[in-house]
Amino acid sequence: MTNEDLKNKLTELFPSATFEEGGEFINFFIEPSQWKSCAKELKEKAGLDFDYLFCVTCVDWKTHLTMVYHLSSTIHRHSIVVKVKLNRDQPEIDTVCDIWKTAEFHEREAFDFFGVTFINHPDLRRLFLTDDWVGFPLRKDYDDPINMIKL
Amino acid sequence: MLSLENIINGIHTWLNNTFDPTLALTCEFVLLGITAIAIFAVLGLVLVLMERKVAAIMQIRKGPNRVGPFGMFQTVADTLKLIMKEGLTPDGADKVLFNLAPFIVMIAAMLLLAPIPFAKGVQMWDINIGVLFISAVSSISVIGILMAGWASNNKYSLLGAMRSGAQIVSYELSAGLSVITIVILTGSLQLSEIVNAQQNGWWIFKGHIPVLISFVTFIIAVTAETNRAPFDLAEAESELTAGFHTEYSGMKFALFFLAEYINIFIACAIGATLFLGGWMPFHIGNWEGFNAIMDYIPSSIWFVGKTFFLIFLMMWFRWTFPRLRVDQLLNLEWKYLLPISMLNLLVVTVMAIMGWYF
Amino acid sequence: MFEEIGTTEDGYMVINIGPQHPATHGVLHLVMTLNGETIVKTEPHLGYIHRSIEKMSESLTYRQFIYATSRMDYLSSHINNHGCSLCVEKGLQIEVPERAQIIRVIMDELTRIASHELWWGAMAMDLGAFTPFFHAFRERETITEIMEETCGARLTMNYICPGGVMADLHPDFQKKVKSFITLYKSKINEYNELVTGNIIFQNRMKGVGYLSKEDAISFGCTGPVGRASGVSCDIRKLYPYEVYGKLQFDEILETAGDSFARYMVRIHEMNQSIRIIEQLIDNIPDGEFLAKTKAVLKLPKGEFYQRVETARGEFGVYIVSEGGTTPYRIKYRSPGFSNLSALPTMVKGSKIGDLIAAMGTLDLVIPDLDR
Amino acid sequence: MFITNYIKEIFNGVKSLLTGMRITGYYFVHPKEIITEQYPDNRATLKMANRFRGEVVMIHNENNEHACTGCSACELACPNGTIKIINKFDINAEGKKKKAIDTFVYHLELCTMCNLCVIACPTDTIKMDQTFEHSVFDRSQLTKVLNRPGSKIKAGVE
Repeated sequence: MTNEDLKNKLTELFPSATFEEGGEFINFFIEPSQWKSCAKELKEKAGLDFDYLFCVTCVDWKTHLTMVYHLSSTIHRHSIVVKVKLNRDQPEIDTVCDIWKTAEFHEREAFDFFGVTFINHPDLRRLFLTDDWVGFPLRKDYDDPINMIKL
Repeated sequence: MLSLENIINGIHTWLNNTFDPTLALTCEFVLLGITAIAIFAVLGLVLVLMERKVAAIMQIRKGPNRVGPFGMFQTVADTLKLIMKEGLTPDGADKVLFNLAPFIVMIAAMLLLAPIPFAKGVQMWDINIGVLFISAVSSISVIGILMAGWASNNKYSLLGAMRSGAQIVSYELSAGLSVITIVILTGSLQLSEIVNAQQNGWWIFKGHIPVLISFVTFIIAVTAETNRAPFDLAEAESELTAGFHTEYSGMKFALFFLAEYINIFIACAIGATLFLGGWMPFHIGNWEGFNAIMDYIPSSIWFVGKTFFLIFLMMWFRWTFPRLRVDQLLNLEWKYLLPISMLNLLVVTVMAIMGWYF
Repeated sequence: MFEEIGTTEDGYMVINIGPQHPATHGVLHLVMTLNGETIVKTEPHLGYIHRSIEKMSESLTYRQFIYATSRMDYLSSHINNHGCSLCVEKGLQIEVPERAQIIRVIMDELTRIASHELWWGAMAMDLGAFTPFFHAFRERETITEIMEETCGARLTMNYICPGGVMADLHPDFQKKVKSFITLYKSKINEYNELVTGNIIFQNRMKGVGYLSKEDAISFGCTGPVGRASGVSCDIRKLYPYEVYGKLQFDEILETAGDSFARYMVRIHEMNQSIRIIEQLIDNIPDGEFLAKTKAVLKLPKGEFYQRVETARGEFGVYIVSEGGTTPYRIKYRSPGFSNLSALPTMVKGSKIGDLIAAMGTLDLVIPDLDR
Repeated sequence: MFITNYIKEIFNGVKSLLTGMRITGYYFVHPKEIITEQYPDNRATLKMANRFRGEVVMIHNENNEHACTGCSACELACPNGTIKIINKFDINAEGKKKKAIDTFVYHLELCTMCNLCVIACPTDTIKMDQTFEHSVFDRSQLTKVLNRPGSKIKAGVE
C-alpha cells in the first residue's frame, strides 16, 4: 500500500485525526482519549495490521509532551507514526502493552524519563533510575546541579 | 635394587630394631601422617599447575609462565597468597558448620589415600575390603559439600550444594557398578589382589568390550562424582557464581580447591588400579622376554604414568565440553549409564563364570 | 537462623542474578523467583550503567553526537555510527560518494562478524566450555587489527562521519581482509566441530527459550532473535540503505524459535557477511571518501528516522530537529532493549541453566540497554 | 525401533564428543598455534598502527615552533570539553597586537580519542599519537599542556 492509500484509509477510520506533512512516514495526531481504541484498530484491522511497534518515545515541547509511536506491519511493510499530545503537568495516556508487548518496557522508560503516566500499565515503576529519584531527566527543564556536568 | 618398597622396608626394620614395638608403630603412624599431608600438598600444587597448563595450551595460550621456570612455582605463590588472605565467615552463616565443612571434605579426600597401592609393596593400609572402603569413604565428601552450601546461608551455595548432593548420590551407583565388574573378575575386594590379578595383562585388555564399557562408565561417573566439568553443576560458574564455595575465602577456599584435585587424583588412581593394572607394568600373557623388559621400568612410574594419563583425560573433557543441565545430568545417569552398567554387570558375571577372558 | 533468605509469600526463593555475576557478562540485573531450580518469574532491572546518551546528545552538534553512539552497543559501534550518519545525511540530503558507501558497508560487515565471534565465544563460555572463547578471539583479533589500521581504534572506531568516512582506507586493507577471509573459512569448520555438533551443547540449546513468531513480533524482537522465530526483519533486505540493495546475500530465517535456532542464525549470518565482503572487497571504486559538507551542520526543522541492522537487530535513530546546530531530541531505538523484554516470557518455567542458554543467545550488550 | 534408536543416540553422542576432543587435542599437541603476545616483554617490537589514536599531541619542529594560531576550532569541535585554549596577545615587530596561544590545555582523562579535533584543525597543528600507556597514579597528571615551554608559532602560519 502506498503512503497515499494508507493516508486515505486512516482518514476514513479516524476522522478526528490530523495529519502532519513531511518526513518519510505518515504522521498523524490523535487525542489521548482515543488512542487506545485507535491502537486496537491499527493492530487488528485487516489491511492495516500494524503488528510491530518499533519505537516508542516522548518529546518534550516545553508547552506539552508528545508521545510518538512508530508502527510498522510485518505483513504489508508499511509504517506510520502516531503522535499523541499530552498535558505537560499531568501527562496521562492509556497503555498499549496489552496490544504490543514491547510497549511495556518502552512505556516504563517514558515514565522514567518524562513522567508520563500510563493508565492500566501492569508494572509502572522506574526502569533505569532508582525508585526515589526526583524529577524526570529528559524533560527540558530538568536540572541536576550534581550529576549534570556543564561544559 | 633401590626401590620404594626397599626403602620403606628399611625404615620399618630400622624403627623396629631401634625402638620397642609400640614406639616404632607410633613413629610409623606419624611418618604416614606426614607423608599423607605431603602427598596432599604436592599433588595439589602439581595438579593445579598441570590443569592450568593443559587448559592454556588447548586454549592457544601460554598459561602461567612468570613465577619460576615455565611458571612452575605459580601455584606455590598462589597458595602463599591464599594463606595470607583473610578467612571470612559471613555474618548469617552457621559458624561451626561453615568452618568445619572444608575440613570434612579434605579429611575424606585424605582417608582415600590409605588403600591405594602407589607402587609394588607401597600401600599404607592393605585392607581386605579396599574397594568397599573407597566407595564408602568417597561419599563422605558430599556431606562436607552439603554442609558448606547449607551453612553459608547463601542461595547460590544452597542451590549448588543441592545439585551436588543429587549428582553425587546418583553417580555413586554407576561408579559402584562398574567397579563391581572388576571385583567379580578378580574375586577379591583387596586392591593388592586386584593388581596381582593383572599380572598377565590389564583388565581393560583382558576383559574384552564389557570391561571397556565399564571403564568408560567409571570415568564418566567419577568425573561427575568429583564435580568436574562437564558435570561441574555444583559450582557452575555462569549459573551459581561459584556454587557451594561462593562464600569461602582464603585458606578455607584453598582446602576445597585442593580437595577437588586430590579427589581427581584418587579417582584416577583407583581407575588406574582397577582397569589399567595399577603399578603393574605392561605385560602380555606369557611373553617372558617382553614382560622382563617392561619390569625394568619402576612400578611407581607405571602407577603415576597411568594415573596422570587418566587425569589428563579428565582435563581434556573439562576444557572441551560445555556443562550439562541439571535434569540432563540425572537423565544421563538414570537413563543411560545405569541401565548400561547393570546390563554390563550381567555380561561380565557370565563372562567370569564361563572364564571367557584371558 | 535462615529467615534472611528472601522468599515470596508462596514460599518461592527470590534470587538476584547480577548486576555483577559471571553469567551476565555485563551488568544486567535479573531478579528471579525460583521454585527449586524452576524459574517462576524473571524481572530485569536496568539502569546500572545508564549514562543518558540521549540527553547528552541534545547538547552536542550533529558532528559530535555520533561518537557517543559507539558507546552504546560497543560491539557494533560502527553500525551505530553508520545509522546516525545516515540519519544526519538524510536530513541534509547529502549524497555520499560511492567509495565511502562501500567502505562503510565492508566495515559494517566486519563489525558484524567481530561481534558474532565474540558472542560465539561468550555463549560457549556461558554454557561452561571455556576453550571456544579463546578460539573466537583469535579470529576476532584479526578484525580488530584491520580496524585499528584503518579506523584508528579497535572498538569504538568513530570512523564514519556525516558525508562519508573520516580517512581513506589503509593501503593494506584489501590484502588483510582477504587473508582474514581465508583464515575465517579455514576455522569455521572447527567452530562447528567444537561446539555446534556437540551433543551436550545441542541438548542444552534445543527447545530452550522458545519464542513464538507472534511473540517475537509483539515484543519487537529483531535481528537474529526475531529471525530465529521466523520473523523476516533484516533491515538490509527490507529497507536497503547504502549499497545493500545491489548485493547478493540471504536473509537467514529459522522457524524453531529456540536457542539453537538463534545460534544457527548467527553462525550462518557470519557466512553471509563474508559473502558480502567478498563481493565488495575487489570492487571498491576510486574517488572521494568524504562528501563536501558545510563546516557547521544544521538539520532542517522536522523529524528524521533511520533504521540500520546492527549485529543485534534493528537500530533506529529518531532525530527531532528545530533547525539548530544541535538536535532537539534524539531517541535511539536499541535492539537489545526490545529483545530483553522477551526474556521473561522465554524462560518462564524452565531451569536456571536454560536461563543462561536463552540469555546467551539474546546476545545482550548492556550499554545498549542502558543507553 | 526403540533399542536401535537408543544405541544410535549413544553412538552419535559419543562421536560428536570425540570430534570436539579432537580439536582441543590438536591444539594440545601443536603448541605452535599459541597466539599469546607477552605484552610488557615485547614492547621493543610492538608497533602500533600509524593511525592508532592514543592521545593528542602538538607537532613541534626542531626550532620549537608549532603552527597553532589559537583559533580554538578544536575546542569547539570537541564533544567533551577536553581541550581548553588560553590565548595571549603578542606584540610583533611592527608594534601590532597579534593573537597567539599561551597554553593549550589538554585533559586526557576526558578524551575519547574521537579524532574530531584533529579534523577540525585548519593548520594541522595537532595530531593523534600512538602512545597508549596512559596510566598514572594521580588524575591531575592527565591534564597536559601541549605547547612546549618557549615554543613559538611558525612564521607564515595565519
